[in-house]
Amino acid sequence: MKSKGFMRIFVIAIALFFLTAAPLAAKDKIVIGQAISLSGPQAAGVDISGGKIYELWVHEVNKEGGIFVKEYGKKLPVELKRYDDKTDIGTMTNLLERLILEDKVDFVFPPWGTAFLFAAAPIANKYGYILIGGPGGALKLKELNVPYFFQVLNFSETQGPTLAEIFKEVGVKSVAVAYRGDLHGIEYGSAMVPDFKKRGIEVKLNKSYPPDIKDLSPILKEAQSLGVDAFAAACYPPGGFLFTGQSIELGINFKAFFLTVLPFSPNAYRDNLGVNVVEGVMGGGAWNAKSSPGAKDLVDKFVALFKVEPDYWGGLFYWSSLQHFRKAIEKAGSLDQKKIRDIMANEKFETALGPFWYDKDRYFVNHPGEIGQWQKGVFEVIDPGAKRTAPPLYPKPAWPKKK
Amino acid sequence: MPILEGMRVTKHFGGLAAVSNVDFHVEQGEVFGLIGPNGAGKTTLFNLISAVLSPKSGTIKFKGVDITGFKPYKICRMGVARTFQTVKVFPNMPVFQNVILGSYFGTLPRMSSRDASEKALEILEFVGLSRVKDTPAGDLTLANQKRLEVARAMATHPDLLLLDEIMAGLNPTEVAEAMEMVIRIHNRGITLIMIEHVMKAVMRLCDRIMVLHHGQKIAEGTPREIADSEKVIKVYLGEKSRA
Amino acid sequence: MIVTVLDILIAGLLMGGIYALIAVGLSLQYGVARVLNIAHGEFIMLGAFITWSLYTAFGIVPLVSLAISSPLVFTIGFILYKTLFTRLRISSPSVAMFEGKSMLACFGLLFMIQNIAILSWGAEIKGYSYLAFPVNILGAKFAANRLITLGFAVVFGSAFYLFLSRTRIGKAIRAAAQDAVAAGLMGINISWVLALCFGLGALMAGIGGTLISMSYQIQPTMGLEYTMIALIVLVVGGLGSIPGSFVGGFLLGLVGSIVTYVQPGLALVAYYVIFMLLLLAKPTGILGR
Amino acid sequence: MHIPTSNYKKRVALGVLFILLIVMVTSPLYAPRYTVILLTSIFMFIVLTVSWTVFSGPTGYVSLAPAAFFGVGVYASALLGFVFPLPVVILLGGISSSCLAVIVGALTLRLRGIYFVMFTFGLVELLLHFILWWEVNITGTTGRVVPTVGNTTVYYLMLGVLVIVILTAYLLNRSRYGLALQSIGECEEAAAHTGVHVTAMKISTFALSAFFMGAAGAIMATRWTYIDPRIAFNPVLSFLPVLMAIFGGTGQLYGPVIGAALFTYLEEFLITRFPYYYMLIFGFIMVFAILYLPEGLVGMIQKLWKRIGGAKHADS
Repeated sequence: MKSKGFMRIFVIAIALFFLTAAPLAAKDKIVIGQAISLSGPQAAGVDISGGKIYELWVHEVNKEGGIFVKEYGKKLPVELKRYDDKTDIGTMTNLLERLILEDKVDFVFPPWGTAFLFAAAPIANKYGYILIGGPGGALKLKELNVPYFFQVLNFSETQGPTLAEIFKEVGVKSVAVAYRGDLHGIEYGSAMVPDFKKRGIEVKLNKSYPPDIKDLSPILKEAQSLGVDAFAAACYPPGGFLFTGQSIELGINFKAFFLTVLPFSPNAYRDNLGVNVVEGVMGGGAWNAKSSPGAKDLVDKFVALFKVEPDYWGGLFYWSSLQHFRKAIEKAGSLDQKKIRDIMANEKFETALGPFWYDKDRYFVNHPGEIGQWQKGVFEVIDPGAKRTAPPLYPKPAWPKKK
Repeated sequence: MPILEGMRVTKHFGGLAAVSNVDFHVEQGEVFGLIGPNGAGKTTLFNLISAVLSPKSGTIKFKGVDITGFKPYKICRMGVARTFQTVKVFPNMPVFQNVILGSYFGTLPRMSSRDASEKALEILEFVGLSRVKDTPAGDLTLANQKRLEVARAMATHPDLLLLDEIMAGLNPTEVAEAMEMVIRIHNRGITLIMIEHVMKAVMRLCDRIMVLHHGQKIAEGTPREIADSEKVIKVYLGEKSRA
Repeated sequence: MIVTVLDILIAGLLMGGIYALIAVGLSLQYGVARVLNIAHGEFIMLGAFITWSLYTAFGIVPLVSLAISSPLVFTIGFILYKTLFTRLRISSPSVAMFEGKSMLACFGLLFMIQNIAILSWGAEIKGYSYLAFPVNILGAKFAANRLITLGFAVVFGSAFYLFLSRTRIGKAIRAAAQDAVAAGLMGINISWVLALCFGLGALMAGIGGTLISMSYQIQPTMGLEYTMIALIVLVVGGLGSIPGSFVGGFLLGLVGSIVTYVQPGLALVAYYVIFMLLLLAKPTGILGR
Repeated sequence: MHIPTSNYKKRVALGVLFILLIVMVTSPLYAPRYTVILLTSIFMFIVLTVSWTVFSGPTGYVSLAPAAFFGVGVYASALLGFVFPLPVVILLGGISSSCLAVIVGALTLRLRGIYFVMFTFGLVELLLHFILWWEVNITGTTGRVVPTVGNTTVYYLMLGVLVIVILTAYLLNRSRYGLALQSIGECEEAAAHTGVHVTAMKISTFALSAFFMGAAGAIMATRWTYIDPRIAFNPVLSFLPVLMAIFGGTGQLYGPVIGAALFTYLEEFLITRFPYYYMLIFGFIMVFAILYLPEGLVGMIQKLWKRIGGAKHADS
């Protein structure tokens, strides 16, 4: 091992030589790099959840002239430098390191999706770059204790019990669970089932399906024949559309209909299928314009720039995490990642969703909501307790007959 | 003990009996002719010997060993080499490499590449292809490609060489050269079985001849006996007897 | 019990209809024009997106919009063959060489078409609901739009088969399929016929895309899955045999439906197991030559 | 290959190769750190392309199986990574890929042409979906965490595999086995009758090429921390080596090397300059290359070389 140690010192010596030799370039802007899926299967997911929030934040920050950094005594505008990782994890890891090492960006934004977050977290951490998690997340991420990684989005750990609680409250007696054959599906599937059982709700069906299957009617028909009150599926958009579309086509109605990833998207789900069609559908989330004044402000800004409403699951989470991140930079007064990281890990700041802080595992916990339900075109938060913006609608109205 | 023996060799393609119950034997050092009209089963018999096809019934013995069912490469390594009716060379490989392949994988145990290339050059000299040794085999004339096939077969250092119509499609001078080469091969002590339609060559070169017709052996004997045999003439020339 | 059997049977046929249609298209492109079109799925995607635009922007009902989308996709296929593949065909010494090269060229096309689709329609998932109501058949319920899809797949499939076996152009195409060179000698303008076949193959893909867009959501990356299924059906039915692809499509649909009922996880595994067993046992497929 | 090139040409080639090797071995010491990562990717694709050409070049069997063998290597890393030291894992990854290749080879190598191509591509999809089903329903997970290693270690491991695969390809090409492989490609029946054990030769070479693909997979997995069947068995990895080999030209050994290196760099160059148009440009270049570079880059270079060199270089 000694020779490797020597080589590393030798390399740092060389690097320092080059760094000090070059005059400290006058800093005129903050460059944030992001390797994200602009093509390939995940591109649709990027578009539905989270992708635009980063663009909006940069747009709004630059409207105010940039972020004030005491070290440079002025506001620095922000530039977002994006690369397409083609939904390929190998390309993503290369491009992320290229942004850090070659393009020498100041900060990095996260790639899309759980598996990609898994790969990106240790790499960013290795180079001492803060990585605020975007869409995606799983219990397994906790096993990687990487100090520079902050998990923002909520997932099965908190949404499972809340959904079970809602089902118990409205009197659901039996449920059918279907889950996609991947990490997301398994974690949600295995989280929801024990939560239902703890509350005396009978799980009559618990089946996995392959991610790119073309026909899910067998599962729906089996659930219908079992006469369950509720149907809960841990799915991604393709599976979500199939479950919804096929239950409409087959006239299969459950008293409660829950999909993890899809209902939260106003343009992909509500606008594609129609407000009265999605009435009563529950989904992972959740927030809406009523959650807080800051939330309303986010919706208005988002609609102004993109002419569509933001995603009502992670939108407010990521937006607030970036506000928190900005306040940490302003407090640190410099672009030094170590200093900013320490502030982020320990400080609480006022953000769009209200007070925002990370727990000791650097997990964001003050979620604006866990489960949402479409009621008259609004994605109401129906969690029991203070966060609720409207009582759960149960039983769900039948799918409207539409010629 | 004959170098090659066939007992009741039979092969059917669908209903047609391509080769049925043929017994034959070839002595060491002999030039054995195999003649008969088209479709008589000559090439099928060759394919049975070299294991391109496996016989329906009957056995084939080489040097007393029953080789029915062996894989072609194994039979080659035991000392049986052949050429093909439709010539099969390695077109994009230079002539030299076509031949050296034989010496690498033939009967002789592990040959060093130096010995192998020496042997290949010697054989190329023997068949008269030395000056085109670097030309891709595909660019050769038909006659030269047939010689190349013989050279490749010789390079495997065989004891028995099956020649399948090496004179077909050649002009008179090329036929003469081919006959002269066969004699020189024979003088090296290699047993030969020749399928040939060029009667002049068969009559002059062969020690014994077997005649096949509709898959059956109808005659066997010295060239003189075969030339005079009523049955053979009838098969070849129909009713009218040859002058 | 009967209902479940009926369920599986009809669900299988519904899927099979789409599979048959896209497989017939590919079988035409490969069987006749000797182009193993890896970008076949991209033509399906084009058909789907054109139908989506016509329906959401101008309210033209999918089956009517076929009259616009099909000729469009056909022309793209025809021109592509005339320019790119004809040149490739001329410059390749052997058919095997041409098959290899055209397959790789199709891979390039796949990238290009997908990128153009993302640029013009964006990457997000799109969809529309049309005839999305249940129809009751002997006690089992099925979606109307899927039944229409099956109906259209059968109509187009058989109409196309009649076209091939009855009309003069159809005979010319089949002759070209047997032996392009010989057909050429018989006075058939080969490069025109082959381009026609490639265009017709693309047309079938476009129709397949329209029918798929009626029951599923669409996105620019949807193509490759359907190309894989078409390839499987091609082998199951027998390479280059149009009726083979038609039968193979329904067969695969049925198998998929049965396996999905028993163990949904294994549906796609089953496809590939059949595909590979058939390749080993009978490469020429059920009705292959 | 057997025609003794003039000694002068050989010495120059060896010299250049040696210098190149020295540069590669020392580059992590001075080159910018991202270049080391980019070189690792380039090395990976060279390993995949050269090992693909070792089998498919001479025999003419177009195999779309690289993604399957690569994926087996990735899973070897994921399953054994915490149990054995990395070099052992890489060896085991290679060996398990070779075993798969022997089974697949024995089953399919009598298939020819398009059927073999389809079978090998079907193999990738079958493994992907089967392992997905197995992980979800039997082991209850789909993703697996892989022990990560420093970039420099990954670089040197991949460089090691690269040197070995090029050496193997070079020696095989010059050996009697290389000649036998080419003869199988030219006319299998004639080769069999010249004493070449055709089946054994095909299967063993197919297994040899699979070994390096498995090894490459085991190494690259350590860069990704987390893998699942869809990441491990990426069908694109089956197409790229074929494209790179054709792009470079399968005639000479350095054809696939140049093809893979240029192709990877081109993709990197395009993807960072045109995030939204890269696929369009990339696809166009591919189609252009197939149309106008029939023998690939190397073929073109040789033609140019002959034209520049004039009569001097043309064979007598």
